[in-house]
Amino acid sequence: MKRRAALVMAVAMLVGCQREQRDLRLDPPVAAALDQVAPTANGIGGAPPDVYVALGGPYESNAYNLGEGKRLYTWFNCKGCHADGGGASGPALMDGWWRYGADPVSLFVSLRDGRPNGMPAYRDKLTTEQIWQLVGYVQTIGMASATTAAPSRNDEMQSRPAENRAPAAADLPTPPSR
Amino acid sequence: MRLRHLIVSVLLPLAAGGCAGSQSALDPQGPNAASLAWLIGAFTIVCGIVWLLVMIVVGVALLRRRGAAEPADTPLAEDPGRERRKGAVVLAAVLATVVIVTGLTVISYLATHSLTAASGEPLVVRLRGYQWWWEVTYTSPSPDRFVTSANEIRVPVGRPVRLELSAADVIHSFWVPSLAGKQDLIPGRDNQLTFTAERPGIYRAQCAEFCGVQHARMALVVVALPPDEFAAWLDGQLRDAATPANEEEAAGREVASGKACAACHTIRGTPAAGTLGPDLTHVASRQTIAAGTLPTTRGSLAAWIADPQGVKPGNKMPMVPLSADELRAVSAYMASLK
Amino acid sequence: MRERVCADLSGLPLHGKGTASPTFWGTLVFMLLEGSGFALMIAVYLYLRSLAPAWPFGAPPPDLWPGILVTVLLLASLVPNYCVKRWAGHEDLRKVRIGLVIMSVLGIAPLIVRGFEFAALNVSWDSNAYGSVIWMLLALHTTHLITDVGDTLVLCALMFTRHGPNRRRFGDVEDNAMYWVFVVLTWLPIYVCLYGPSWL
Amino acid sequence: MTGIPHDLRDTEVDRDTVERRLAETWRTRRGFWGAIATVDHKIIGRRYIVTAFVFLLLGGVLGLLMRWQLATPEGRALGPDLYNQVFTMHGANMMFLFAVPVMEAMAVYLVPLMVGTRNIAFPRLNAFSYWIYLAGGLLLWVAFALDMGPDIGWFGYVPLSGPQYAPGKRADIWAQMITFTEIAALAVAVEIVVTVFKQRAPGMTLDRIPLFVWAMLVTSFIVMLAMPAIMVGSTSLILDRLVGTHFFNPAEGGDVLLWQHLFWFFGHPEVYIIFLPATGMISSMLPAFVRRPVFGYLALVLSMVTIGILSFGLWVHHMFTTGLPRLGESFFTASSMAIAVPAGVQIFCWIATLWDGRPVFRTPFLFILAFFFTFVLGGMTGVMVASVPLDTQVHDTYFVVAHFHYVLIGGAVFPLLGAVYYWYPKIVGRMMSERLGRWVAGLIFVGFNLAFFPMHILGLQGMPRRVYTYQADLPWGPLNMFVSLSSLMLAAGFLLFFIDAVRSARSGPPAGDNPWDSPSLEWATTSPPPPYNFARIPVVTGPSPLWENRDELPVASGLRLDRREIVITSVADAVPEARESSPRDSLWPFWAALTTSVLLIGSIFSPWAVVWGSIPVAIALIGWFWPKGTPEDEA
Repeated sequence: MKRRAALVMAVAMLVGCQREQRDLRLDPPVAAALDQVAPTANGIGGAPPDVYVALGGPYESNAYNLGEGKRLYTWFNCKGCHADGGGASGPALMDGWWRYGADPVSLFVSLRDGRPNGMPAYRDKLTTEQIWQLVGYVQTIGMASATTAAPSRNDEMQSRPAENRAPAAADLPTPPSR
Repeated sequence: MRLRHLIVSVLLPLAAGGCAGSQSALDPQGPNAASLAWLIGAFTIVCGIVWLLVMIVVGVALLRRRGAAEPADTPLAEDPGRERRKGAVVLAAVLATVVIVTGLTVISYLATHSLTAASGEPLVVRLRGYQWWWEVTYTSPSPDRFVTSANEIRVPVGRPVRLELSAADVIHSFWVPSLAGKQDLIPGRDNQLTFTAERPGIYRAQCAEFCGVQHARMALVVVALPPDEFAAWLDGQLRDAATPANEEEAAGREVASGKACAACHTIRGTPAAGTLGPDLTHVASRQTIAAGTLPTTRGSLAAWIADPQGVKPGNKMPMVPLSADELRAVSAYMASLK
Repeated sequence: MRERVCADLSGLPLHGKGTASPTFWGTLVFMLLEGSGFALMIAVYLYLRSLAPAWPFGAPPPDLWPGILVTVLLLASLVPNYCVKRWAGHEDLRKVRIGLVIMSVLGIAPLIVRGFEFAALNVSWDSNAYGSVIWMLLALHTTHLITDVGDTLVLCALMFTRHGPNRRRFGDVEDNAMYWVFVVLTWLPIYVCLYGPSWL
Repeated sequence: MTGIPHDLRDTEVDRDTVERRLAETWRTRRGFWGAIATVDHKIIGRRYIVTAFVFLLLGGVLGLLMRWQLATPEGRALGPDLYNQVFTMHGANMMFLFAVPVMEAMAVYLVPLMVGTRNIAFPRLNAFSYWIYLAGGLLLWVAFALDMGPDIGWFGYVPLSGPQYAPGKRADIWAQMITFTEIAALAVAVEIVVTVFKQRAPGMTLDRIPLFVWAMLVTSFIVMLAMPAIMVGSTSLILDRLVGTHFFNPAEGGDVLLWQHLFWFFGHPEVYIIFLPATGMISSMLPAFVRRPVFGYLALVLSMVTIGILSFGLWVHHMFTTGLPRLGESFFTASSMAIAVPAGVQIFCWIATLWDGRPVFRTPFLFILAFFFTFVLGGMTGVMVASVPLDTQVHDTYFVVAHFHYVLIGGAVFPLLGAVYYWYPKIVGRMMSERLGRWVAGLIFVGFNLAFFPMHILGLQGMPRRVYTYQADLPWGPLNMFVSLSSLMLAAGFLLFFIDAVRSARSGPPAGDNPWDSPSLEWATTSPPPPYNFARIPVVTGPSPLWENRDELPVASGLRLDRREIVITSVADAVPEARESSPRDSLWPFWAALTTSVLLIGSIFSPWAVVWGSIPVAIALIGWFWPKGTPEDEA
């Protein structure tokens, strides 16, 4: 009984810590290792770096990293082309139906190296850690259901349903009421 | 105002200034802060006297009946006449409280009035709070003479300065104790603060409203200059960034405009035109970097660029991987941006 | 300590009625604290309204019919509610049973209309602050409506069991009726907030 | 059911039988489930008090951690993220999990005894309240252990606590912990009001109510009028974060300052929710140690009521730097100053009590004297921060930190510690050590003043609050080191207090019924009191019943022994009206609290938790209120 309680507690600790911990300073060697993705030949999908797996995919489930990703999405004007995920001159992100797939490595490569037809490379504008944070956030935009770690609405004029109302695509033309 | 001088001279020893500039309500360097210091002194003296009186009465009450009393001693009977007389004394004490409290309210109200009454055409400076730095914009009747800087406000001595306060993200509070009381910067609301510096000097200011993980390292300095010096300085700020004087600095400019730096920072006269972080056009002319965290030297610039998250964990400046040469060059260049 | 018996309380009733019942006071005190919750929520509403350039903003005004229907149903329910309270005071089991059945129906009916009322607000809670505050006002009142209807239903069921004929139950019915009046009365200021004229 | 003949009266049998039968009827069953099911206000009150003191201990450790970090400039003991969690936890824990609950806990234990009844009104609600409080405390501390501790300050200002700037669930945990503690506090407030209104012993007219009970009555009303404000606030915040409402989003018509209004409309009365019970404790303890009734009973009652009313008119003085209209601010200066008057009335009345008294220098009295010294000083700095212009210099600095610790520790914790020394023998049956007590009082008093007085100066020297570090070139280093070292002395005092409290429970000298020869009713029964409190309900003939009847206590008889019976009296004159029953032990409050906790915690993660979670809550509540056919159900 006691051991089982301890086990539950330990699992809760791991989950809680991973979801909420804030690693404010990423060690430079780790950051460098995070850059070592191995995309497939066609640039869609691929193997994440070993260190990414070893860290437990912190950019997909950690609330702080997702929040930072959302900030970068605004700061680096992803809105300019993708709008709030609804799509404009760039493709929509909210529908989760993406040209190069939803795989994190694929997204990382898209952001870092750019893609044909207008997606610029952010290699020299963002650090590896920031690109990963954006990858994590962009994935939540296209999700079928919100994760509990996903960021919520911003303090600004609302042009899209909040992230925690996923699947957001279905709600895109906001109905007047429920 | 002899009393004022007395109070100030009593309080002054408590207000030792640091080398970053004084940051103390007890070391007033402008009329606002001076009348506040006077008010603090007056309240302290009145309240101190009241407190002392109460303590003396408690002490006397305890001593006058000091004896080896025991819990089991029979309760004392009350003498109605005596209780009535005590009632009168208590009533008098209450009335005295009312009088004192009213008096303090009145002087506080008068002080408020004297603070809001400023004379002369003010210099209008816009101060915008970000997590965790300050953007400073000097306004002018002609829009092409607006100057944007960061983490340092320069003001002319003797002229009132009106700060127009706004916040970009969360609530901050601007507080330069040697010159004025604090005023909050609130998203969605516009606030103002007017103050005057009486003497040239460097006055440290700090964010006083908890604003997140680096609230502690969100400071700035107010530098008061003689009016002509201020005008000359402002003209200097209008100019574009200094051109590199040697090869190393030129290489540094390449790094600053080619690497991630340019995505967030503006260096006027170079391709770097980001608006997310502080304007760096004249960064080396400022006293401190990273919102009052480090003094501006080439060494500290290098340390900051190399490891911003080690110096100020959680701030929004990422650790951009640079080679040793790049770091040396870019810090040399930054140090040249006077 | 030695004791000296100076009063004999054996003649007192086993349960006090009205102000002699702690439950009555408990209900009253709950009404006070919930009332202060309502008052604060209305204060929030008025505060946000005072800041807004136009009201309602960013949305068409709500449709009126569901709100009017709810109000009429609630006000109408006050009559049988008063009767139930009286009958409970007289400890008339048969009439109280009938009354509680009527009150259950009259409690559920406005709840159903309330569902349409949310739709008739013409704004979503996450559209803007106006939407948020009127949804919250309506939801706050609906919560009270649901709890009191739940209470009425349970009491109604209880009156048909062996526990029904008991002075304590009749007291509960009276307190429940009193609380229903509170639920109806708190609706009126909220109604004015939601649907009142724009000059308000 | 219990083998007691039906309708047996205490007039029909001898005293021993009365006590045996009553003990049988009122006792709490042994074992785990018996302990869970109990509704005895003494057992629950004891639990409440112990739990609150555990939170005090934990909060104190957090305080020491902060002092460790701040002892030197550029300290490296805690990082900024952890420091922010620690100071938020310290504030939230001390306010919501210690200060308010401990006062209510003392009332849960003492009020029924002081008004001469056998249990608190709505005892099952009381049990529910404790479980909810415990769940709220566990929520906060477990979250902290999981690195999910709130880091937004105990005041949780938006937008920093809002959806954009507080990622994750840290802020939600803070907001929901408030919901827990407010439910618990509101429940106790309801119980206290009804207990005081309807369950006072026959003859305890309004002018004979012990002053602690008066204080708790006024406090309960403040709780009921102020706490809904924070419930509205925290609910709005959770909705903003969870379902994207816009209460605090200025871009969509919300307002950032709305939060501050709501928070301080609760937050300022909160100070009096903590302070008024403490003044009640002083007024109730003082007679025993000066050997005369307290001076100015009516003035004391009226000043408490006045404080209660005025406390709702000063919330804006926490917002003097937000740029509100000057005229309004001046009004709030005046009202904040005005509250000094009723507070002064209380001080003067106590001094007038001392003046003719014969002081007995025992530990509780030492704490009362420490209270005078520190609280009056804290009141003086309170007058200072009430002034708008002055506040613009000291607001959010260490001056304010010093001020409110003077008011809360000096004004509430010192009386509370005195009260623990004073009522401990009643609760436990044994005395605490007088020798250790003097050390405790001395260490805490001196340690406190050494630790907190310099903070006034630090604040005036420009040190802001809530900073995790400061630079070496600022002149704050030496004083901060002094403060940190002094805090060790304060901590030593508290450690000694806890040692004394634990040790005395086993080995303290037996206390007897009335060790201090106090005048109020709780001392008329044994120490610790039996489950039924009073074998026969006392009849009150004056404001100091045990002094007016030093040999024989007048009592009333005629109550039944086979059911839990209490006397209901009229509100003003305490004329007996009914022999009401008091509920039996029940597990349902525990299940209701458990299901409510699941609902509230679930609603941090999904709004659907409210819908699905309300079903088990409803089942538990129906189980709670469904009659069980016990003698208590007779009418």
